[in-house]
Amino acid sequence: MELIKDGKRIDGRSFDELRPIKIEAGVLKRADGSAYVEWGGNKVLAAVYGPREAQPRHIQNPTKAIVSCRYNMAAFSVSDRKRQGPDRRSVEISKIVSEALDRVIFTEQFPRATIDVYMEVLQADAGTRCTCLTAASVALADAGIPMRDFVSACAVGKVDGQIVLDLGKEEDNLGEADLPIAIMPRTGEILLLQMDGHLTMEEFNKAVTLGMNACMKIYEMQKEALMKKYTGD
Amino acid sequence: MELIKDGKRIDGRSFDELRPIKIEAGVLKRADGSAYVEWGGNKVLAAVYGPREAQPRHIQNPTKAIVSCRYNMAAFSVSDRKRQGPDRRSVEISKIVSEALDRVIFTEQFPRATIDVYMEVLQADAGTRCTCLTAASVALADAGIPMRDFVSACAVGKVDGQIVLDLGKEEDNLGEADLPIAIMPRTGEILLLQMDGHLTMEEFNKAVTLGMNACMKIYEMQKEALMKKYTGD
Amino acid sequence: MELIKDGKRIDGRSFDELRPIKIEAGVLKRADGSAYVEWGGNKVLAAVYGPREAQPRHIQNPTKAIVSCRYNMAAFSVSDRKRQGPDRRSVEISKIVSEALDRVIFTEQFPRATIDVYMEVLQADAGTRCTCLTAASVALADAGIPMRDFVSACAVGKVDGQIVLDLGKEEDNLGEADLPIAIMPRTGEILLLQMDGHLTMEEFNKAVTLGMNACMKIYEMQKEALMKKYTGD
Amino acid sequence: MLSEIKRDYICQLAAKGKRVDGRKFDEPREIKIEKGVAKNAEGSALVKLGDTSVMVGVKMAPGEPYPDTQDSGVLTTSAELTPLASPTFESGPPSPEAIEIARVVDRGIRESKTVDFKKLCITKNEKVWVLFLDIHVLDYDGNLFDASSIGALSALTDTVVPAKRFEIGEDFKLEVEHYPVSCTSVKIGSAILLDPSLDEETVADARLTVSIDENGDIRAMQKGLNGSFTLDEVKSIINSSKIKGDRIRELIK
Amino acid sequence: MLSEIKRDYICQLAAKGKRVDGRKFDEPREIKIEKGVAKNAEGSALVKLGDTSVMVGVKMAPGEPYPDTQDSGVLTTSAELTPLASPTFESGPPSPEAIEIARVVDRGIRESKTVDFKKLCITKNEKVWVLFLDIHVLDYDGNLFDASSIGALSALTDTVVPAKRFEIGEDFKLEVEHYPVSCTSVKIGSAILLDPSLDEETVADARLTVSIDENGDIRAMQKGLNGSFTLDEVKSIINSSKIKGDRIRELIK
Amino acid sequence: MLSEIKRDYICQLAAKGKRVDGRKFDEPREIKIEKGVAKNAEGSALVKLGDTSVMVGVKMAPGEPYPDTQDSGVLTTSAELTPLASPTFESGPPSPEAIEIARVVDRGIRESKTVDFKKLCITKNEKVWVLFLDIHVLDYDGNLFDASSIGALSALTDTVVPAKRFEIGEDFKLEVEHYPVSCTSVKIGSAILLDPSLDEETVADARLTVSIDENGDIRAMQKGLNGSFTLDEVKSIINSSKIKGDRIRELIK
Repeated sequence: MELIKDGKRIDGRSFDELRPIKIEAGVLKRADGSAYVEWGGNKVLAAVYGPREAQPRHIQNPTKAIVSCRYNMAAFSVSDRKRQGPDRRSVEISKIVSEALDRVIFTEQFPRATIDVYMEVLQADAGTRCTCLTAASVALADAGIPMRDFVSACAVGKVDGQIVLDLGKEEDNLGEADLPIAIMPRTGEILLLQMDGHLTMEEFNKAVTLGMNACMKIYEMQKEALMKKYTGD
Repeated sequence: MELIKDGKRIDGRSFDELRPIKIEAGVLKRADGSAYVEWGGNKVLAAVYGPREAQPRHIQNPTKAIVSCRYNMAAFSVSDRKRQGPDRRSVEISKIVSEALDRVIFTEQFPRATIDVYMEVLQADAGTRCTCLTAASVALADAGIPMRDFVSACAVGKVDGQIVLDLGKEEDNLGEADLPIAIMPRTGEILLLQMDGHLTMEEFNKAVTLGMNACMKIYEMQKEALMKKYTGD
Repeated sequence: MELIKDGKRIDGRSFDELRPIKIEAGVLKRADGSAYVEWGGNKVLAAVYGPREAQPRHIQNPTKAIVSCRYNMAAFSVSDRKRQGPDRRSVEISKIVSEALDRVIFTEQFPRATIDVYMEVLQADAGTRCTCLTAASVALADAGIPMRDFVSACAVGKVDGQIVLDLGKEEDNLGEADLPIAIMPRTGEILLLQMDGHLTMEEFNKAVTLGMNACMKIYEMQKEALMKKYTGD
Repeated sequence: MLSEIKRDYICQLAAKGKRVDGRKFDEPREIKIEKGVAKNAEGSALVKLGDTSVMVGVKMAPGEPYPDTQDSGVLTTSAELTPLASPTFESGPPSPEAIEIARVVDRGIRESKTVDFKKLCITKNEKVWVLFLDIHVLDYDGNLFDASSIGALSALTDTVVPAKRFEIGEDFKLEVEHYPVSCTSVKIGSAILLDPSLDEETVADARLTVSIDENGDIRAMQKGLNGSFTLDEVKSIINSSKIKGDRIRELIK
Repeated sequence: MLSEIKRDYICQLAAKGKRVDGRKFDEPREIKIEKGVAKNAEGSALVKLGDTSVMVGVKMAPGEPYPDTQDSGVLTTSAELTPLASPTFESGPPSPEAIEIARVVDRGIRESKTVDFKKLCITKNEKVWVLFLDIHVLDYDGNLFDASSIGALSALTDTVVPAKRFEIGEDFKLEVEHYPVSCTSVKIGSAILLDPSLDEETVADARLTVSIDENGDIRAMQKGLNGSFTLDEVKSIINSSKIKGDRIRELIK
Repeated sequence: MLSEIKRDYICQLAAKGKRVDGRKFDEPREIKIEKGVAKNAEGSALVKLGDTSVMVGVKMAPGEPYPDTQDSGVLTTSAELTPLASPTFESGPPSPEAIEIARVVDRGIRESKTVDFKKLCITKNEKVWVLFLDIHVLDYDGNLFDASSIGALSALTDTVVPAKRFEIGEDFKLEVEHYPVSCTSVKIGSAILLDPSLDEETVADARLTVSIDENGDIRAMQKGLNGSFTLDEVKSIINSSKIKGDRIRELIK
């Protein structure tokens, strides 16, 4: 399949164009904070509970809160039904997302506590981990968790030899490289970075710059969503 | 298959006739209380342990005892061998049986305790949940657990358009409705009620009356079994 | 298949001959004690951790240490790949090995503690349980655990009607009986004894004597391995 | 303690014929149903019952029939009480609560012949459609039985059988033959409250779910919790379930 | 503490050649065997060894052979220490104790050729009978190894292969070719006690199970617990197992 | 506390350009690779990275292809952090750490086309070779990512496809087409240390694993731990990974 034709991608986007994104804060009643994100064909819900006492006690950290994330896909979120319960992919994503979010939370303010972040993928296209991180960050802010910065995420990839932003599903399946990245937008520090496939040094440099710039755009949308909730606009 | 012929059911019973029932109290050495019930082709053993300290501690209720029931089928109790461990059906039955028995026990007399009721189906015909409840109630009395009433149970169903008591196996498989019911015989209050299939309002009224009357007969047999044990008759 | 020909076994050994054995003590950095044993085609690693506080607390024995053994086969240790996690065979071997080792350790010196013995089969031929016991015993000594004696183990079997020492793989698969045995070499007391197959009384007497004598040879090799480590020879 | 105080307050209100949120005893909360919300599913629905929110998705694939029903499709129902939905829900294997909900919904569809599973046979004795119904609880403010059951029925009405994807003919709409609607009531003291909120559910003595079809016939019942009902209470609950169910049915269709 | 006092008492009695329940050292408890107790099983037996009660059922179904024995039926043995049977047994996955019992019984049947599994081949390389042997412990008063093993052998002698149900010919009786009988002894101090009761088992140092066939040959052995035996003790246990096993064999046949 | 003191000590040394064990910042520990150590495996390797010791085995068997890659062999990678290897490793299902290592190694092989899985197709749409790669950690002194990844690549170069055993032709050597070498660095304060020891890993802020092939191209990256990197730090790590990887590649081949 030809993924790039006449300088356009298979869904008509240009190389550095994001898919349509919609972010909403505070969408659930019971959770302490929540967010809903639609990103291309992804639909993701994130909820935050805490800080609350970590249970059982022996997992408590006396100097800081534990940030515990759970990435989960609904059975019907993908074309071939996913069986209930965490598979190995979900376990890995939960782990690296926990590590990324831990960095931006003032965990030292809540010793012995846990801050639980639950992310449910209701409809999956390519890029669910970046969508989830983006939603989780908004949900944390909505929950009033003290944070030193946001987390904004986006993937870059290589398709038909070309570095392109925010891979769609066919691009993800058939492309030559995938590089999800998450940053703290105020400082530009990198919180999450993975890469699979094949990139020359030059391509990597181009990709990472493209991705980091996109993260800044995501950051603006995240702020806007929170603003909208609190101003009721 | 024709389930009713010449006003008689497939096993020769009339519409409001129970299958043969045998109840024995105090049949196990190690258990605090026990009972064995044969009901048609069902063979069921119930054992009670407790009140004993609930473990682990965090499950203890400081105001009352927990009533914890476990319904289990032996692998060889059914025609197609059942795999070891609780399936979803067993989990559901354990839950609703726990709820029914909880109501009749003076749980407030035993804070922080657990009263464990184990029910093993050794041979299964239709109606194992009612057989188990009946056995459990006798085992609780045999264990000397203070109770405000008994639990007596029986199923009613619809077969070939006719409301009939205490479904047999073919009737259960091919019938149009199944309605297990358990009551407190002294007050007539309903502790367990489930229904699957298709009943008109009128049929429901007829069925529920038939079932509650049968529960009263079961109650007499339960009392007799206990009497027999304690008088050694 | 003919397993014995011209008074020799399929691998050329005589009836009372052990396979080549190599024992090395203190081979791992992190473990408190360790040993590596090659025995015919078996390659086994044993590690000891402890005495350390038993966790969770409710498993602690206030009068003595728990000896907890885990026998595990690497997925690639056998011809048909073994799935990860303990199968029923591993659970049984772990249990009987724990019981055998418990006897020789002065467990009463370490109340509330656990002494953990981990045995990994990296390459399996027949006789892994005896190889593991032999390795575990050396690892315990290497960890400085106070012991009242060693544990030395060896299997005997019946092949083509003949009692032979230390079964090889084909002999184990096609033989008529297998009898693993472990003793305390200083007193000759029997710590582990299993038998499958078919032995007359006379054959049993012959087999058990052959096995116990072999255990004494293993004991010499175990002592030598420890000596070699501590003298640096 | 808190639950005792809450219970007293709800009982006192009930004695005056009132509920915490101002509803009448037999008045359900507002119901919103949105279909087709999960495009990778064969059918889906998002149901809101007040602040309770449940998403249900249907996935279908060819598979083997059960040995005892060789000419019928297979229904497999699961419920996941995701930890998003409540501080008391935990990750891990399905709780008894989740299993009970899944099984009650499953029987409600299966035994009441909502779908004619014989029409989901592909090759007798060999290949049939397996219909996976997954209930995903997103926000828990009481009465999951009704939210799940309404969600399941709505998702079924939205379902297109993906025959083309599996190269067994043209896609076709799943036919829903009956519309049994589940209505749940709880008993608190002597009051019977329809569609309980979380607060009401927490302090309730007994629960009864009744499923009534478009002809006014009973298709399923499930009693829950540690309390008891009198026969008269059961009959009265059945009656109000019938009346309220008729209105909800219109929303689903 | 209690176990120390119990141990002292049992040891003092043993020093006088006595046991708590008045039995001789080499005297088993009364054995009752009832066959055919579970009619949905292909074969079954309820065994009582004093107050220990174990039910064993055999189920059979066609299945695939193991890759290395393409012409033989398959044996699958499980033991469930149901929580009915003892305050110390818990629900959940099989404990190491349950697994050891199942495996010892399984080997006792398999390795001693109790049943000729070649006769359970249906179509070589393709289809064979799978024999599921399920041991269900109902009341635990010591010596589960013997109760389970005797129950298993009894259930096998009761088994009719359900060929008709699976449309592969006429039903036929399972042929039992050998009758190895398992006898368990424990060592307490210097005393060796046959068929230990729960009290004796609890304070025992070492356990030895020996299975002897109708020709007086050894078919299986399993040593257990943290203590040790001398070679002479082992030989003496084998001898008394042979003598007592002969009597038990008559009850099973 | 201990970890704070350890961290301070390591940071102070780093400020002077030094490491606890005397290595330079970009100097890996001694690497020893021994192939063919597990004769029941199709290929195997024991890798020592200083005192870290990892054994990797390859098993192969015919199996079914994935539905979306009908003409390709299947790779299945597992890692077991055996409790031998560290006082903090526990028995039981794989930890998130074990899963991450297995998945990073798996992607490193799969996505960088180390092996051409199309050559492991036996019969299109039906039968392909399944390659099981099992990583067995024996002694844990830091940097399992590199030890596992180097072990996996080494075991693959040792692998002979056992076609004869499964009666599908003659055995043949597995062809390894690329040699991507994984190099891991950690950041402690402002220092970047290659091939961290356990002590260094324990106090590190962030970790970055980079896999570079024989052409100097990037084949995989994985960032870990709770800290962050600047873009310059990332680029500098990539550079030193390239240089050190070239030397390690010679050892593997």
